[in-house]
Amino acid sequence: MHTSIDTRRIVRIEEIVSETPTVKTLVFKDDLSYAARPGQFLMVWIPRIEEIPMSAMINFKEGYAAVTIRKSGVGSTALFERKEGDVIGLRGPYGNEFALGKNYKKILIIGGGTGLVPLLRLASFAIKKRLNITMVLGARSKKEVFFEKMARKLLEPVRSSVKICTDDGSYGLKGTTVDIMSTLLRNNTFDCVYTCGPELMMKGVVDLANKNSIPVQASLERYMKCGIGICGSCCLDSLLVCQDGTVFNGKQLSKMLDFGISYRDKDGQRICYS
Amino acid sequence: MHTSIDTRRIVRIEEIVSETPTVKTLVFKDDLSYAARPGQFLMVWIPRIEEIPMSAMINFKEGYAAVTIRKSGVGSTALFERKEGDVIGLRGPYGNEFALGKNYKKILIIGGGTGLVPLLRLASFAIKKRLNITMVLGARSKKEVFFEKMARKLLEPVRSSVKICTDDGSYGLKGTTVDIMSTLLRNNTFDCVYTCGPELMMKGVVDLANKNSIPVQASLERYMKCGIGICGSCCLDSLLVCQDGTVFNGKQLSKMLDFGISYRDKDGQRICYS
Amino acid sequence: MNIDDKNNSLSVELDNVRLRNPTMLASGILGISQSIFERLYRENIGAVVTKSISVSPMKGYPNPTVIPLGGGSYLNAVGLSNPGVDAFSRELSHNKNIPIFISLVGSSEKEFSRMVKTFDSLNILGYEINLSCPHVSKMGMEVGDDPEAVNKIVKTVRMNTSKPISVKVGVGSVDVIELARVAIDAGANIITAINTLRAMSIDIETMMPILSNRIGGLSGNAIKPIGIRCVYEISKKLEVPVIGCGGVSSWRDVIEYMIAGATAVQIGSVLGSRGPRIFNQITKALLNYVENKNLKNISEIIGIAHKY
Amino acid sequence: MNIDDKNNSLSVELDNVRLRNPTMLASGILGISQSIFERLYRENIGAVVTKSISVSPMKGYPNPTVIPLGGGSYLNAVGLSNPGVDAFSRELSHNKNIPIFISLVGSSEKEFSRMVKTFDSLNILGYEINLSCPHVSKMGMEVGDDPEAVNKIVKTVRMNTSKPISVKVGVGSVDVIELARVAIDAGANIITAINTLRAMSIDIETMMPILSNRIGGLSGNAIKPIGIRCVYEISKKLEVPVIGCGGVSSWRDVIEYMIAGATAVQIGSVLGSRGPRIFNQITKALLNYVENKNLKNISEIIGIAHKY
Ligand SMILES: Cc1cc2nc3c(=O)[nH]c(=O)nc-3n(C[C@H](O)[C@H](O)[C@H](O)COP(=O)(O)OP(=O)(O)OC[C@H]3O[C@@H](n4cnc5c(N)ncnc54)[C@H](O)[C@@H]3O)c2cc1C
Ligand SMILES: Cc1cc2nc3c(=O)[nH]c(=O)nc-3n(C[C@H](O)[C@H](O)[C@H](O)COP(=O)(O)OP(=O)(O)OC[C@H]3O[C@@H](n4cnc5c(N)ncnc54)[C@H](O)[C@@H]3O)c2cc1C
Ligand SMILES: Cc1cc2nc3c(=O)[nH]c(=O)nc-3n(C[C@H](O)[C@H](O)[C@H](O)COP(=O)(O)O)c2cc1C
Ligand SMILES: Cc1cc2nc3c(=O)[nH]c(=O)nc-3n(C[C@H](O)[C@H](O)[C@H](O)COP(=O)(O)O)c2cc1C
Ligand code: FES
Ligand code: FES
Repeated sequence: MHTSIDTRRIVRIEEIVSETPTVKTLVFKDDLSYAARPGQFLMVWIPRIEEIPMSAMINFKEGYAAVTIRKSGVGSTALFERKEGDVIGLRGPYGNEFALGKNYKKILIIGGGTGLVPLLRLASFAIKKRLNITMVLGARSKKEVFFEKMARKLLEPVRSSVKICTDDGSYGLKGTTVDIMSTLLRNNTFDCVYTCGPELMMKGVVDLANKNSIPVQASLERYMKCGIGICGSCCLDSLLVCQDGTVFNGKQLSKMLDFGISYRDKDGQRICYS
Repeated sequence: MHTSIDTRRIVRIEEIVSETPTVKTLVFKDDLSYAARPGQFLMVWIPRIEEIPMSAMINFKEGYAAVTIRKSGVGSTALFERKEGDVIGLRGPYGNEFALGKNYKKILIIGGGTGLVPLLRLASFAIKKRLNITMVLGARSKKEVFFEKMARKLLEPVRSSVKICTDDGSYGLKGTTVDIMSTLLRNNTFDCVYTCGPELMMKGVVDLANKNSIPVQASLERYMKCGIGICGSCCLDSLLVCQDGTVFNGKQLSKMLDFGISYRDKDGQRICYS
Repeated sequence: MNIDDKNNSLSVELDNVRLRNPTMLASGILGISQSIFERLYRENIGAVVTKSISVSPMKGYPNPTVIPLGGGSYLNAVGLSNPGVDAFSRELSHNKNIPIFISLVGSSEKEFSRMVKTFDSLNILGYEINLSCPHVSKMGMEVGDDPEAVNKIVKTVRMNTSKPISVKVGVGSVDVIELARVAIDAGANIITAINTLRAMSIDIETMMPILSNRIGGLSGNAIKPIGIRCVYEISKKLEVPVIGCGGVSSWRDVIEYMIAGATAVQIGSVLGSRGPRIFNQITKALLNYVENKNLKNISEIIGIAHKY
Repeated sequence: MNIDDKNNSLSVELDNVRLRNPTMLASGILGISQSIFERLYRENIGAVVTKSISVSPMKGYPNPTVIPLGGGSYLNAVGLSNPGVDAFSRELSHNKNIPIFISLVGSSEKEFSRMVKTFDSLNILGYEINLSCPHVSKMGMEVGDDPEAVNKIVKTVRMNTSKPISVKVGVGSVDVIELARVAIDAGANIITAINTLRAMSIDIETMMPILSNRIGGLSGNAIKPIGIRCVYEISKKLEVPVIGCGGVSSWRDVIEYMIAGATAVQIGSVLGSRGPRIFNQITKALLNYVENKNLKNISEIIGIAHKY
């Protein structure tokens, strides 16, 4: 029987990977999540505690997928504390996806933290098209770097380069992802830049790409209740991150008054990024 | 878009044929009715007046079908009085169908009155299989004979014979359909007998077929509200005419305590055929 | 009968009657024929509830009386057509082993006492009082919306029988829990929830209401979440076995109702698409369920959701 | 804007306000952002109703708060989360031409008068009072179920504004017509019917209620026949414009509500599957409809079903 993406699937966590002291990846079997497109997210139910949006993380086993959580508030902490064998609920994947232009040859993928989750899925699609991929993984410091091995293994089959950078230079290149990007732009032409990570980082990447007239796509986050375009909590200017996004292009982003500036809290009040 | 049989279709009556002073055929366009199987019926809505079960009558135009009504009580009279251009509602076709055995070569179709409706559709299917068809049309008297031309035209392409009989001998052979059938059985072997018409007539046909060990199928009528197996008003022993029928075979019929004996009134009370 | 439930792992107890499994026929569905009841019993049904019976025969409303709305939902205004107490007690007079609840409907205490006096000597399990049919005046919901009348009627039935009495409540204009409480206080042993909800469908071509009665009751898939809510609330607040009803179309729905607090579950509209064999299919699936979950008896899950 | 309705053939009149067409956004759907309202207006919506606003900001319930049930039906217990009167009046402060009704929710007359005093100087069409949210205590339906409170609250709002007031009623434990009557007598000009119905969904694997609040409100396809019935009954019995709401997912549903007696029609849950452009699609289809049926204005069909 064909399962609708709206059907709640209860899945068992089969494997847990500790990425950093505050980041874990939970692996489970779910055909729909396995087939998620890059940029799509799942609504993850932690029974009787919360339901939170999570990008669909890749896993190398057929039929499997994962979520990678940074421990933060109530919901993410509860998810972080699940043990192997525990169950969670899933609906989705929802949302649009990163678009790989037909004649793209060389792309730049740039992100940080759990923002790498949709980017790794993007990379896994780009590899099938045998694109030349440069991937920049940013973090504040060495102990916050994760997914490096995963990225290197994933990109091995194609012409690619994986660069790590930290704000404090404790690992890899020293500098922010935006710094690294501007260095890269000096000697390379990219058909498109793809980004996901902290909003202010993405703002920097998008502005730089727009300034250089390079196509850019960013996957954004907003507080989400329904995940399907009903409740309005994820609104970003006149768009809905859950239904019109999560991926927006440079043109859309440059017109937004909210992007990099403000988001809505749980009660719908507008809050400014500090 | 695929229309479900449960969807109410509003159709315009495009042509009306007067069959006898109390019987009319109303022709309309409806793909689902056109594709009805022999023995299936429609629930015909006469807006704000009634909804009654009617066998799906054939029409020679592609995409078209019809109902043939005998004016009787409230619902059938209202339908009888519709004019060309008036609309009626349809749902269905519902129910099972007459089965044509794979290796049947020669069949007997025997009925009377509006019972001929499903039998003509059956004939139209049997013709496609190029069976040898004997059809007996019974009526009380000459002025109640109808569908003769239709039957002859329909059966022309195959080896067939159409016989008319009247109880009073005012037209065709003299005698009941059962009388004619027993004459026919003397010189013919039929692979199956199909019947529809007044219940006591069918009872005679079925008993005679069973006695001669000839497979027999009859399409029965009972008072129907829902037409889809919910309300129970059409119950016949432990069977539902709308869902398990309208067509029953000789074995089922011979075990029934109600067949030819009693039916249920609108309030569910058991009434005996006089 | 092809269900082999040696351990009685599906049997449930409703007041002082034991059903071999929790599936029941909802009132008004195929509910007037002993032969049909016997067929359903061969399909492994737990118990049947008859069509609601009144003192005098009722023809009900003209057709259309039942409308399939699509998506497994239905609208009906049959108008409580039924053969009346005398014809119906003849119908059931030869019943031996079919577990039958007779559904009763009426306007006055007198009518109910007349019916129970006639029926009580039959081989039946008990009664269900229909206080929730939403489309017939002076009966069903119009009685259910009047707590004083409910009290009197249930007391009358109680005085005339020692068999279990279920009162069937619905979403009318008296809170369902209040109504259930009044019924229990007056002597009812079981609550059945819910009946259909007042609803309507208009054909946009002719611009006419489709049901001859214009307004009818909504049943099937559409109402399941409302039924689940009512069962949950009633079973949580009152100490009484509850029979769930509304929108059950699979064994999963039966389980959901039981987790919500139902001891047994009635099945109605889905017979339109699946036929009587659905009882056999569901019962088999329930047997699988108790085996897979290692339950001794299915009753272990009744009301588990109350814990959370 | 790509609807060319030169003859204003779709315009409808609600009390003394004219909408360019009968489609409205239902309260609680995408209802907190002026930018979204402007987008909906570009999609040819007739008017928007905001999320229900309370005096203080409300976070609402934790997730899960919205559950897609399949078949176009949804269950929600958002818990009336909203930014509160002050933040929200800032949100709307630059509104010029978007036809907005502000939905109000609260527990006391004082709260309502405070809100109307703040909002009344904004560029808005009017108010909708939510007396029917079925899952927040001391608000919504718990007020609606108390006719005395309804009377007082509507009178208070009336005293503080000359703009039209709609009262949104639902299927609670006071008869919907009674509730509407009380509201009209207290000074309301319009009735909106209906809100969601109290309902619940339990996950059978974990055996847990899914909504954090356990009980929520059912919306979408499932409730349309109930909404149609309420609109039909209210518009037939009371002389008042009615706004239909519940389960609208196509132009056909809009027409069915109007034939039942609705002057305008709110659209909610279907945005989950079809997005904001549904307003444009429906409006275009309605324009086709009036042309094909040779209507001068769509209002000609309002309440036609009452004739039959
Ligand atoms: C499309 C999408 C994909 C996501 N993918 C991932 C992922 O792969 N891994 C991951 O760890 N997280 C991801 N998130 C973020 C994750 O959903 C949040 O961490 C989570 O909602 C926070 O929930 P909580 O219950 O832990 O925090 P809460 O207790 O609810 O809140 C913690 C704090 O975070 C604030 N907050 C909540 N949401 C946002 C927001 N959108 N923007 C700014 N502040 C916010 C709250 O106001 C509060 O102050 C994603 C979010 C979205 C929208
Ligand atoms: C499957 C099926 C197919 C049918 N096909 C046709 C058809 O092609 N053409 C046609 O003219 N008619 C057909 N009928 C019969 C038709 O539906 C009835 O004529 C109609 O229901 C009578 O309706 P009415 O409103 O005119 O009569 P009513 O005013 O409802 O009643 C007239 C009288 O007929 C009695 N009656 C009603 N139904 C039955 C019944 N099933 N058996 C015995 N008595 C009954 C009533 O009790 C009443 O006394 C069919 C019936 C069924 C069940
Ligand atoms: C055609 C029809 C007739 C009904 N008649 C009755 C009745 O006589 N008495 C009663 O208590 N409920 C009656 N009901 C309500 C059902 O018993 C049941 O409560 C309702 O249909 C919800 O269950 P379902 O969704 O499984 O159908 C009837 C329902 C239908 C569809
Ligand atoms: C997520 C959600 C939130 C809602 N919030 C409100 C609200 O704040 N105020 C209100 O009056 N109705 C609210 N409603 C009810 C809707 O306005 C509407 O009455 C109901 O959903 C039925 O319409 P629909 O079937 O088109 O969704 C909400 C509905 C949903 C689904
Ligand atoms: S999360 Fe509800 S609209 Fe996007
Ligand atoms: S007509 Fe209703 S069950 Fe057959």
